[in-house]
Amino acid sequence: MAIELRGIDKRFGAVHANKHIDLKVARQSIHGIVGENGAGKSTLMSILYGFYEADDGDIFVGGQKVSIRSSNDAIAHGIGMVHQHFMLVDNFTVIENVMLGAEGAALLQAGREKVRKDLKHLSETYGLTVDPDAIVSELSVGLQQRVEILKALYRGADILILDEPTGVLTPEEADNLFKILRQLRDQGKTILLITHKLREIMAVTDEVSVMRRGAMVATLQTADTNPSEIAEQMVGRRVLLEVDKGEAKPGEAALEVRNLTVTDKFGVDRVKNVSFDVRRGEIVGIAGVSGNGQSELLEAVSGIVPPSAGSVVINGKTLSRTGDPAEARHLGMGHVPEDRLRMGLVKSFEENENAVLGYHDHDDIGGKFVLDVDAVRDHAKAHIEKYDIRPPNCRLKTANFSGGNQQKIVIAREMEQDPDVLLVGQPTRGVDIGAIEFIHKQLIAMRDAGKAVLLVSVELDEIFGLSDRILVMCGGEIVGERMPQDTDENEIGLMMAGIDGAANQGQAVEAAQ
Amino acid sequence: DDINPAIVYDVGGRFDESFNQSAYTGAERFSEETGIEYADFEIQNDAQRAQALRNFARRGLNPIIAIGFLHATAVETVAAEFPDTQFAIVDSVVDLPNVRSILFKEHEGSYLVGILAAMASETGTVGFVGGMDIPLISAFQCGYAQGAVSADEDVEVVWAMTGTTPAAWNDPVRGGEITQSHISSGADVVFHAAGGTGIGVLQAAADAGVLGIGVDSNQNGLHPGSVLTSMLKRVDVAVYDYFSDAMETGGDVEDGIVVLGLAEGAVGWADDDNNAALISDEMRVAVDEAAQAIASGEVVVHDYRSDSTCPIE
Amino acid sequence: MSRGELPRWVDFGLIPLLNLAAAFLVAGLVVIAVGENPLEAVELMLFGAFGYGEGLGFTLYYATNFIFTGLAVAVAFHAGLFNIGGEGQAYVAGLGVALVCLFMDTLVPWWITAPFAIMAGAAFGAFWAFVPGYLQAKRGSHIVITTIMFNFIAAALMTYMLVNVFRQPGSMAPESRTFEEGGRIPRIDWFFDWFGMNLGGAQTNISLFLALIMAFLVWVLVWRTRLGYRMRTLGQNPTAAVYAGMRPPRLIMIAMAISGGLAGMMAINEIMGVHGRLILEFAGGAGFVGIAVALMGRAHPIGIVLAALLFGALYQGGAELAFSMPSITRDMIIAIQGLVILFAGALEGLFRPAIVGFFNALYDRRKVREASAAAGQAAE
Amino acid sequence: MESFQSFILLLDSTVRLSMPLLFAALAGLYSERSGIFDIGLEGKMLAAAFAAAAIGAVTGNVWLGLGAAILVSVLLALVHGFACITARGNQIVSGVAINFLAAGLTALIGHAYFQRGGRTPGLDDEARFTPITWLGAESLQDVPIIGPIYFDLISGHNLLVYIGFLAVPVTWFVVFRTRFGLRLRAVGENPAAVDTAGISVTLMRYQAVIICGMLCGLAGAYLSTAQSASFVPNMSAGKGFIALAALIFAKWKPVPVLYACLLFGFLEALGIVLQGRDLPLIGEVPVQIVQALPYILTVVLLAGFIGRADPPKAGGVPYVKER
Ligand SMILES: Nc1ncnc2c1ncn2[C@@H]1O[C@H](COP(=O)(O)OP(=O)(O)OP(=O)(O)O)[C@@H](O)[C@H]1O
Ligand SMILES: Nc1ncnc2c1ncn2[C@@H]1O[C@H](COP(=O)(O)OP(=O)(O)OP(=O)(O)O)[C@@H](O)[C@H]1O
Ligand SMILES: [Mg+2]
Ligand SMILES: [Mg+2]
Repeated sequence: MAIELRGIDKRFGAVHANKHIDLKVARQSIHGIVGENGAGKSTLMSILYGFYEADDGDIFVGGQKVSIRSSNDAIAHGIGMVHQHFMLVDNFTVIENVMLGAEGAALLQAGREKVRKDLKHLSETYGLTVDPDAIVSELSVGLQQRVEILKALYRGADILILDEPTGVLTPEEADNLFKILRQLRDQGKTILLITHKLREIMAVTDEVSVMRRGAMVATLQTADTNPSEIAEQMVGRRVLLEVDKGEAKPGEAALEVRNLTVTDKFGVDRVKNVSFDVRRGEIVGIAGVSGNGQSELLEAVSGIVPPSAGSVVINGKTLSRTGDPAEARHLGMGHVPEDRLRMGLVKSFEENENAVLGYHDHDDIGGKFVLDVDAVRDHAKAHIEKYDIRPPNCRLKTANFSGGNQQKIVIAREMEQDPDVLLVGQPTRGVDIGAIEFIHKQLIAMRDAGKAVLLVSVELDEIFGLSDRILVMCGGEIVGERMPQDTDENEIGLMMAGIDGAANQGQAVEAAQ
Repeated sequence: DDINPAIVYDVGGRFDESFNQSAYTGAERFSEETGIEYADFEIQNDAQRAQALRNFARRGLNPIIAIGFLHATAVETVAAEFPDTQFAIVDSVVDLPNVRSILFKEHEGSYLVGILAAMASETGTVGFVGGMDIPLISAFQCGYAQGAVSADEDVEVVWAMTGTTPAAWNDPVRGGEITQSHISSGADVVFHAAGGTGIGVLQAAADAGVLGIGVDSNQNGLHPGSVLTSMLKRVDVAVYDYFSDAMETGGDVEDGIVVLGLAEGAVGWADDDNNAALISDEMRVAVDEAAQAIASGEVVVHDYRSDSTCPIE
Repeated sequence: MSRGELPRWVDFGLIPLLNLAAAFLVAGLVVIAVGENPLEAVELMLFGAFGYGEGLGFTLYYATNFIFTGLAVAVAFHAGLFNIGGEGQAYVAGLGVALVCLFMDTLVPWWITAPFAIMAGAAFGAFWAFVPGYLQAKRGSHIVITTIMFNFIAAALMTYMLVNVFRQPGSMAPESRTFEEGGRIPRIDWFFDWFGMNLGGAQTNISLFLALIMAFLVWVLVWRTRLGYRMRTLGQNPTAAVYAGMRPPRLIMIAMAISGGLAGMMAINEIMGVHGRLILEFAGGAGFVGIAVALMGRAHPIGIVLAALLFGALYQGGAELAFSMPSITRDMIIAIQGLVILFAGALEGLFRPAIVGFFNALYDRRKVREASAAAGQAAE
Repeated sequence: MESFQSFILLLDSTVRLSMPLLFAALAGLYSERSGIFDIGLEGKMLAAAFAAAAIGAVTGNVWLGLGAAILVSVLLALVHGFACITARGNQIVSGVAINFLAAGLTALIGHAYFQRGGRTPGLDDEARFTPITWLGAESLQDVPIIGPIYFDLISGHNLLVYIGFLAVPVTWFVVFRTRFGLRLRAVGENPAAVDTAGISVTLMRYQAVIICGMLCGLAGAYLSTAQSASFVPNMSAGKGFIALAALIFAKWKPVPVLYACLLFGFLEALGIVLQGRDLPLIGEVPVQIVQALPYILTVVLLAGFIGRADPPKAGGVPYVKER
């Protein structure tokens, strides 16, 4: 056994995040851990890494009982961790980040050279290549994650924990990561992999443990199980993974985007002269490797960032170029943002206060100045009821809801305003299967109710499952348009990667005219 | 029958080695000689000025003397509230039947130290550092300049005020810097009328090996040999006399404006063994003559406060 | 109440009291160090602050200032802004109040002057806070530092005005002329008479009620208006604020202006109520005390009023102390303030963990009891 | 020549006046780089000034005075540290508290002990840092140009001044070239990263505030035992805040801090020279404007030319793992 946990128990104030957890991880294996949002995966791993201290329970490394009171101890026992939320110093170079805490000497010079050498070595052995002198904040998330892995390896970890590493990766990047993980395992390292994506579990793990509501419910040999069994264990009931939906009956265009260009503060065009339509009663999916302008596109269309050129027309009315989400909403656009915690919610608010975020100036919840809290709470209660948000308490702090339920709060809010145009970004990122199923159903329902839905997702199966039309974005441009029935994941994948995308340039525009 | 007098100091506090301390000395002397206890208080903010006076008055303390012109408004209010209590204020005029307003002819004392400064100076340049920029301090400066010129008509007087708020009474560092700039422009005697700021003035003068002149109390002892003399403003006399009057008259002192000058021996220059070596006989003669002339009225020192101008630029 | 959460009475009652106790414990040690009897001191203080009409009057007079400055800090807090410029804002507001009074006092009765003076004071204070708000919103400069800078700039400005503009010919004190009746708001002797107390010389005036009204309005603003909702959103998550179509720059400026306006109203108490003229440094540190008041009061108006009362008592009781205990100078009061701010403000979380632990223990015990009870029933 | 001489003297006075700012600003640099904001520089400076003057007056020994200053200042820094790091209190508030505490206690104790209304007795030379005249300064004094520069500007300052100037390159090296510096900068930007790297955030921050305390100690000692010869209540008179301004003005970088402090020192010196002076053409400059200039300038520059001065990202927020 590389790792054995016995009776690990952890509470965060009100939340009982880990309930008497037992776990065995064999040496030289890739061990997956799955579970719904808030099941306690990150917490368990953070305890193993000494980031949190368990209230109770024992940790054994290589059969020896060890006490891990700080990350330092964990590192000393050869444990390394790539956190769900990266632990990097943004304004440091890659080298500085890697050497932090393992500088070697009191002066930095010597350490720098060593790191440079080792990084070169590591990149050769595992193909983990990054520019050692790049400033981390200027690297893509994929590369930042690489830096995290390098940090662990540089410290000579032979037990590597990765907490939802693929959440931020494109399929290609993910596959590449798995290659690396297999290599690492074959070279004798033990890997703990947390993820929500059963596809990945099946793809790389040797064993998989399932957590539910803070408890460890099962540990299975990946070889002799299947996704639905795991899913069942996770949510405690059977779920259907593929979306079933009827024919789309597109009407006239409700959202018209014309020659939209978005320039970031460094003067770089993140979205280049993009044009397309979304018609009533259809779901248009935008596929693309994250960081290819989808986020910027969404933000521009929803009025959060002013475009540098082009226009957005909602229900025939043109959005003023100054960028005002309030205006967009008033023209009938709803927006489920990509990053609910950063943008879509105020975690410290009561649930009901979040239920009106963005619609706080509507006439039905108060007068010109006053806000009618009772009206607000009634709205919230209605949402909770209809969308089965748990726990069903609109006075609870939003932070105390798990990821999936937080996402439901946002979705409920945006859908219940009955918008004509709905922008949806990564609706199921970090959301558990039960919630995914529910959210997909709702999106289809919107479509069938004659709404125009624009879906941005890095999950190809999601794109294929939901979209009636697929636009592929690469390098800030729409490199092509496909109907889901006459294409497949490979072609889209290639287009996303920009390979032979050129051929299809401008199709979208034509389609629009 | 005994009186129970009270004294309210200004922000500088009872031990400012200057103005308030001089008042403190007077009060101490009084209680030593008569054995009569007195109450006192150092105010901490403007709201307390009236509060303190009122507090004393209510406790039946009488007479009550307020040190410093900043008390004027408070005395005005409280004296009106307690017509049977005797009040006095130093350095300002409050026109009420039960208030004695005590003013000093600082310009006369300053005139004398001006003479000494001019005579002691070898560079022919003397300096003045004022505290807060108010007519009172301009009177010091103007009297000093007149005295200096009277002793040496082509003496140059360089001067500066520390500031325009009460903070200017309490900024030795600034005082030191000003003094250094005076010295660098040739002054080898520097007179301060700047309360706590003056500590820095005298220090800087001593450090630079030139002469300083103290004010209010006798400050010769702060840097023996480096303080030419001190312009004495005998607030102690004023306080002592006021309390004594009150005792003799059984708390029924005569009020109105009292102006104390050389003639009353309420201003003058400090002459002790700390500065004995610095004062030549010739200087002593000159300054004594001037003192008599002023006391007898044959020489009149212009008071800046009378018309806000000074005969000397 | 679930595990790990504290009942409100603990959160808003017990903990602040514990902090306070700690502060006074240390203060007591200091008192002993200077050779006085702390218990006696406390007694004198309490008596001085509450024991008789005038004392209570002064306590309320100081409290009035602290309510205004405390509310000012709190409003900015809720919008995620740290306004430590209350001092300067109040100081500059004095200018506005004084100007109105100087113009109107001879012409009209006070109750006509007052509304204008209040508006002028609020406006000047608002402006003095708006500028840092603007600089933060549009120019990205650091609000804490700008407000600090503005305190000093205000001091210079006011000195200049008092010395070169308002000072009376002949008068040596840099202060404006004293207002006539039309420029002074009435004391509240009648109010004290109700309780059979005598206000004595304390200048407690109707601005106290203004302060209480403002406290209520602030509550409404923060928790019952759209603007308040916006400010809180901005304060808790600026990105979400943008997403929600709010305009942070504008909200920042509005919040700061309101904050400054509240601080500014303190000038009504000092200028129209107490001094009847514009004087140097009348704000006297109240702007800074407001920070502690807002913190102790958990940025909630009720808490703020209570905290303000405490600090008012500290000021007044402290002054009394200085009268009757010679070796305890005015500086003792400043030191005690420091201690209170430290324990009640910065060390506010000192005892929390222990208390939370205690309540968790209680909670678990109850759970167990319930469980066994349930089991017992099951058995029958 | 005349004007040149007076200009040199202005610069000379600038050096003297910027020293306390420099020490305090560097102190703030360590603290704030570690993520602990410190508006209590003022108070620490004041307390240190008192300690130096009081102990100096009692023992007549400048070094004991300096030691006491550093000790007291570090103690206050530890109070701040405890409040902000261990108790996770509000850093601004803690700073305000420290300022009140120092202002009150110094005067209180000073009064109780020396009976001079909070003042300490004047110090004689053994208890002060006195000017050091450099080799051949006198002889060169009368050489035009270089003479005054060497004699007035370079030579003839007290030891602390030279230490102050030395502290700048040292700080630069420590912050950007050493392991400690790397961790210091990291802990101010992203403490979680430091924590997961196996370094104690708490320890790092305590080290930082202690260094901050030491430097404030020097600043205070300079005020009361080098720049003047006794302690006066509230003698720091807002210098701690100007230092803070200088620090932000310099974007938390050592060398720019030096320039900022010299600039503000220069303005103060200028203010003193211009006090009540009539300038050709302009006439009398209201001194308040000159006095307010450092603050106005900071505001203007912060707002306009140097745009956003980004503080360390984790600055001002206590490091909390468990919500
Ligand atoms: N630092 C913390 N303080 C308080 N509560 C926490 C903390 N971290 C996690 N929690 C709570 O503990 C529970 C488990 O959280 P955890 O992050 O371990 O779940 P998870 O399985 O990682 O969920 P996800 O898949 O969304 O990452 C959740 O209810 C969460 O709100
Ligand atoms: N483009 C628009 N079309 C229609 N109504 C609008 C538009 N923009 C704002 N409104 C409405 O006009 C009123 C004032 O809007 P405004 O945006 O000025 O408020 P605000 O103070 O900016 O609120 P917020 O801070 O949330 O933006 C609100 O009821 C708002 O919903
Ligand atoms: Mg997680
Ligand atoms: Mg708006």
